[in-house]
Amino acid sequence: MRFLKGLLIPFVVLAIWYTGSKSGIWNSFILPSPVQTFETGQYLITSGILLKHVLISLYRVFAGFALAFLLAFPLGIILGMKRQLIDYFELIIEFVRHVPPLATVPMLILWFGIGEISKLVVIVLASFFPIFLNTLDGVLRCDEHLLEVGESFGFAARDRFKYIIFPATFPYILMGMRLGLGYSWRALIGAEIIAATAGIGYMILDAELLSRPDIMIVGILTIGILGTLIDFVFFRITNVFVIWKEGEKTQNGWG
Amino acid sequence: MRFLKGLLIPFVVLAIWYTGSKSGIWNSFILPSPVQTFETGQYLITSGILLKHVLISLYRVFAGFALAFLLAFPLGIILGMKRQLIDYFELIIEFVRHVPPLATVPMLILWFGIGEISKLVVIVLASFFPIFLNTLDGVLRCDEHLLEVGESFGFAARDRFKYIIFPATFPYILMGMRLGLGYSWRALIGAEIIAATAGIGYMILDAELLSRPDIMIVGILTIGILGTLIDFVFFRITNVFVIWKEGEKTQNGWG
Amino acid sequence: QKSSKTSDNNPATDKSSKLSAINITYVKSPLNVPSIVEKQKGIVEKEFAKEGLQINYPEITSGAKQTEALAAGSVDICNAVGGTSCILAASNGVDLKIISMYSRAPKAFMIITKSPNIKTIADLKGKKVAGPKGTVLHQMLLTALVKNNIKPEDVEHVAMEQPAAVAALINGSVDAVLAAGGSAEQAIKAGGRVLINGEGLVDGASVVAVSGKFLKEHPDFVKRFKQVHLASLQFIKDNPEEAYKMGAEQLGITVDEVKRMYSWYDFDPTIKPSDIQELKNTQDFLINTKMQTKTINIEDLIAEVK
Amino acid sequence: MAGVRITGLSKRYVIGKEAFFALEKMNLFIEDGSFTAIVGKSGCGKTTLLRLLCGLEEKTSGDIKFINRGSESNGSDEMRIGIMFQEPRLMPWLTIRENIAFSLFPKQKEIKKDADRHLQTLGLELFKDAYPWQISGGMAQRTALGRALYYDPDIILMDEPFGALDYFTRKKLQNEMVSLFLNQKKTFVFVTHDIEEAVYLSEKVIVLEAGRIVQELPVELPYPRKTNSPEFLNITEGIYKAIIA
Amino acid sequence: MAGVRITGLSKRYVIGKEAFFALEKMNLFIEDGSFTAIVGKSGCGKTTLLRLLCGLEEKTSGDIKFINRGSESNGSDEMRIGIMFQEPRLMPWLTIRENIAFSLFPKQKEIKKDADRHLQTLGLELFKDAYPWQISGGMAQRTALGRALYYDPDIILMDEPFGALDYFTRKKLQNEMVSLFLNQKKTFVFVTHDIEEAVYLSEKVIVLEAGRIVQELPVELPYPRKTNSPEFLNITEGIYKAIIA
Ligand SMILES: Nc1ncnc2c1ncn2[C@@H]1O[C@H](COP(=O)(O)OP(=O)(O)OP(=O)(O)O)[C@@H](O)[C@H]1O
Ligand SMILES: Nc1ncnc2c1ncn2[C@@H]1O[C@H](COP(=O)(O)OP(=O)(O)OP(=O)(O)O)[C@@H](O)[C@H]1O
Ligand SMILES: [Mg+2]
Ligand SMILES: [Mg+2]
Repeated sequence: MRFLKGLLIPFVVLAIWYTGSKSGIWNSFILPSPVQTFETGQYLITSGILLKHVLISLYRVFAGFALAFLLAFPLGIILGMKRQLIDYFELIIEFVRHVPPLATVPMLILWFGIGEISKLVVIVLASFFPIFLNTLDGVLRCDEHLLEVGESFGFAARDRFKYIIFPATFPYILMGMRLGLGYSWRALIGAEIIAATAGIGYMILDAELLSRPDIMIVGILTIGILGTLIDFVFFRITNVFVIWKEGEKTQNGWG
Repeated sequence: MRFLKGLLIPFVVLAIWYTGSKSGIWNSFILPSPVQTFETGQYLITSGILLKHVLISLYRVFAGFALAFLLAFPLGIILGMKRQLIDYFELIIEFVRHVPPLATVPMLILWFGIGEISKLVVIVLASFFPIFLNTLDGVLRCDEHLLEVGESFGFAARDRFKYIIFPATFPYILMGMRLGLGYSWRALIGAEIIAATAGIGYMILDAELLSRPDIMIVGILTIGILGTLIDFVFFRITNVFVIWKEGEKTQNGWG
Repeated sequence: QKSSKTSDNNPATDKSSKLSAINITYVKSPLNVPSIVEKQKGIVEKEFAKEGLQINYPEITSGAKQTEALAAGSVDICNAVGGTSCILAASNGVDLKIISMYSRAPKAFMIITKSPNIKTIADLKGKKVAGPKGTVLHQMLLTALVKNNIKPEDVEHVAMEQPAAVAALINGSVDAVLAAGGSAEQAIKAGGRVLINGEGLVDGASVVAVSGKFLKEHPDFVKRFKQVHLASLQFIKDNPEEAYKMGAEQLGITVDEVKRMYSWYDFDPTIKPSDIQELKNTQDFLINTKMQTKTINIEDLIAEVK
Repeated sequence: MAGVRITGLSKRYVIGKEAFFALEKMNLFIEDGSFTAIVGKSGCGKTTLLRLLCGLEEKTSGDIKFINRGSESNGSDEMRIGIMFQEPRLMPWLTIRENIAFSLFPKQKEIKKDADRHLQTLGLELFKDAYPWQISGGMAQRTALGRALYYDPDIILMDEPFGALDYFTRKKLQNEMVSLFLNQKKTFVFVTHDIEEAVYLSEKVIVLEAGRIVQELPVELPYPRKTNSPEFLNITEGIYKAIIA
Repeated sequence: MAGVRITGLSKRYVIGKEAFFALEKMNLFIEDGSFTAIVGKSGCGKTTLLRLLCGLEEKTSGDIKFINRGSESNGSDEMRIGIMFQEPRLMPWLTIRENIAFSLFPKQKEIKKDADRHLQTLGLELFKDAYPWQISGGMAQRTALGRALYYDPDIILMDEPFGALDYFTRKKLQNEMVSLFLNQKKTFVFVTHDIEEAVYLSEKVIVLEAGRIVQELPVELPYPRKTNSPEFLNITEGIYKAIIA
């Protein structure tokens, strides 16, 4: 039922798309009809082409995201727990946070070559900051009252982290991770601009080059649907952790 | 003092850059020496070229960000307060959240032309989600105990928002806004790919095309420094609002 | 005055009087001096000032994006777009007409290597070559390989944009790059060596294209635009130093460099039979490499407004 | 001024897999302008009852009817019900004075003098500009009390309002409460642990046990009451016995 | 087991632009294995003193020395100080049972039987798997008490541990406290509002007023004490007078 409600808007969009294409309101070259897109999609799926691209991109998204998480999460925790360190990192992190990763592609190639590393770096650059900033924010905003409980029991830093900060900050970390994973998907195009020969981002770029908007749209739909699905799975898993939060609050997808 | 600490890492980076360039460790065609970059920067500044680009990009960043905020903030609040609506929007928002804005450029051109609107849409697409999701998250996580106080006093929805949800959610909104503004800067390249004739993103793209890495680096530095500065100003202003939060918590930049 | 007359008589060109703004793509690199001169001197503006026509120069460099914008109606004239992009777009249903040639410059397109072991095309066997896919450069590579009896599969073509490709060459990630104009200069300055250029392989043609609809509705405008373009070429001929200087400024290189490279370019707008043949070759290349699926009639693509 | 008629009220909660009734088939009539005290062991359902009364909790079954100027209604549209929670629940971003005036923020442009009067009565005038994290537990509780009073409700529900207060402050505020009751004739529902306090303040003491009313004891002594009078001690004794039984 | 020697202890707070002393030049000796009660009006500095004792607050001046097996030290390295806060401060993500065992999470792989014993004593066994938002105010306070006890500290600081409890539960837990004290001879520092409770439990009652000790009253009655004995009432009376003065 919840799912059906969610399909309402996509359905309306599809209907508009269909009628618009049928009546030729918009240019069929740039926005091909749903029928044509569907046929192309069918072809790409049955021929296994889409799967090949998807698998490679999935790998990149997850590897890049995992890397970003491995960097951002500890850094967020450490800076949150040792606040005097923040001063040292603040400027440089703020700087990098604002720089468009696309602008750094030539430098990435110079330093990391044209292999997987450069591509992963682009994804890391995209997903690092939501994870890092939300984690740090969560730690900084962790309820002082609960932290004092740990302090009064003489908890060492790592125990304060493990038993108080982590569970208390978990919802923030989660939000950061969800945002970060979303940005990993979004960074696919930027990443696969770098000498890729496969991947959904490459497929879209290549389709643009070859003036195949139908393939582009299949690519966009694939990323959107796949990303949403994975986020849902991710959320279902994490939902389990958050049962303690006042019941109703975890009912909805963005909880 | 705090500021000096922050300069430590940038200074080390600069030193590495300088010695590396001097000893020719890396290729000066892709990473020109700091001296050359500095000279180029000087030229771009004194000739007024940089300023022209900066002003246009500033306008785009702020207009795009403002637009994103005007969409994301109310939507986050409304969905947070009327949770039954979430079901309708969840799927479509999740979908869009994962789609790389770069992939949609042809469609943006189809619908919005090659003028400012398309460029702003790219920026909106980039900064909408952190604002929206953090706001929504804040509202959903708003302390039930405090909300009950408003309920017990018969507050109407708008008063509950104005007097409880907004102040309580403010730190979240802030985090979303800061992330969102950061992504606005990052989206400049993507935005100014669309038939721009000025702007820092254009300057970088153009420099890449003309093989002028020194200009590219000046552009990157400009975005990074400007973005950081504006974030600081933004933060200083907002800091004023958050005095109530247990003292030390607002001391540091990412608080 | 002539144009206003036709528009009075011909209902098809009725809208030409209503034209208020024209969008002409502005592509300055690799060395499009005519475009630079046209824009800098405001030659087109002057011609259409009487009608109060506003001329915009959106900078869309990528061929694919130019044809997209043309299809979307955001751009009226693609001034300097690669033949490949036009053929691909047209074969996928974009209503597009080539109204004249923009340039031919076989010498401007090069394969550059840093490796001392690569001395001839034959040495590319088993190597990595980076460069933009589906372009003249790509066509040049494949033509050269075929000419040297190397199977295209034996060379790994890494698809990337030119600046990125040059970075990859410098970094040693690839053995050779396909480059033109500034990127080629960059590669050479960074220690690269020209293995071959496009001479005898490809013409490296870029063309001027408009949408079929636009052509039908404003044939007059198109005609006059072509004349203006000829005037710009004449201007360059008459004032070469001034033109080179403008080019150098806009491209961020020295006047000498402009001068040297300018000699590689043939900006004659006339569509010659050889140009048509070249476009056909290009289509063959696209079909052979499976980038294009539907063959089109090249002659239909050409609409010379005399 | 308003009364409440509670009939067959039940509230069921689920913890883990087990369900139980926090309130079970409760019948109670709270008279217009009366002072009712509710006592009972920790966990017997006192807070649950108050929450149901002011509509913060959905009832499982039964009926709550409000009687306002003679007519009964389900909602509380025409009258104000104010609750003072068991925890202070202050807004951390507001000063003490602002917290006290909070309930009428939507209706008043400026904080009325009332706020200062309450600050005075509650002994908080020196701390009126402090933020919640700067005051002591008892002060926070007094602030919460001030907030409930400032709202000036027809029915005022209080959940252990003096639990965190020392003997003297408590005594003083008890007397304030009595004079407020005598002067304004509001309807008071007052949860407390202190049986002496219940008898000192209320006209009727309700003894709850495991979600049921086990005793309703009217206290027919004139105000101000003397805690060491034999009648007083008698009633107190009776309640102790009722709870133990 | 450990004692504390406090000399010239002051704590200064700033609210807005005004500074004041929450504690001022306090001298106090808390004997090893003694039971000290602290009473005083709301806001007099009781909580501040406890927070200073367990190192959660920086002192402005003065000295706190811990005496452990005869030797004095500044830190509390070798001994455990446990505090029960004025608010429950339970971890919302843990069940009641887990909250009780929380203090030793870093040291124990499994929750010991002790936790169940405390659940039993505190009357929480039925709610051991509930989460904090599912229990009543008094239950939360008992959980916090259980947590402090499970930690098994040498010095146990309690900030109004029974404030939210009804008379009977309170009585029961007071007696538990006495038997704990008699059996284990820990050092107890116990803040309360209830003067009777202070006299019932402690060996010494400290009366605080505005950050200063105004009275130190030894209670030399044998345990268990009778609250209606003349000596008991006598001492209680004395304290009331000390506070009023
Ligand atoms: N963080 C702080 N900043 C400023 N003032 C504070 C702070 N903490 C406590 N105070 C002040 O110190 C004084 C003593 O507070 P404390 O909490 O010790 O009182 P208390 O004796 O425990 O009172 P109660 O019985 O109400 O809990 C109060 O006036 C309080 O406002
Ligand atoms: N949200 C909830 N979910 C499940 N059980 C609840 C919930 N709220 C209260 N309860 C249970 O309902 C019962 C009554 O709780 P209530 O808060 O009314 O007690 P109380 O009489 O106010 O106790 P106290 O004097 O300790 O505050 C308790 O057993 C409690 O565990
Ligand atoms: Mg209660
Ligand atoms: Mg206190």
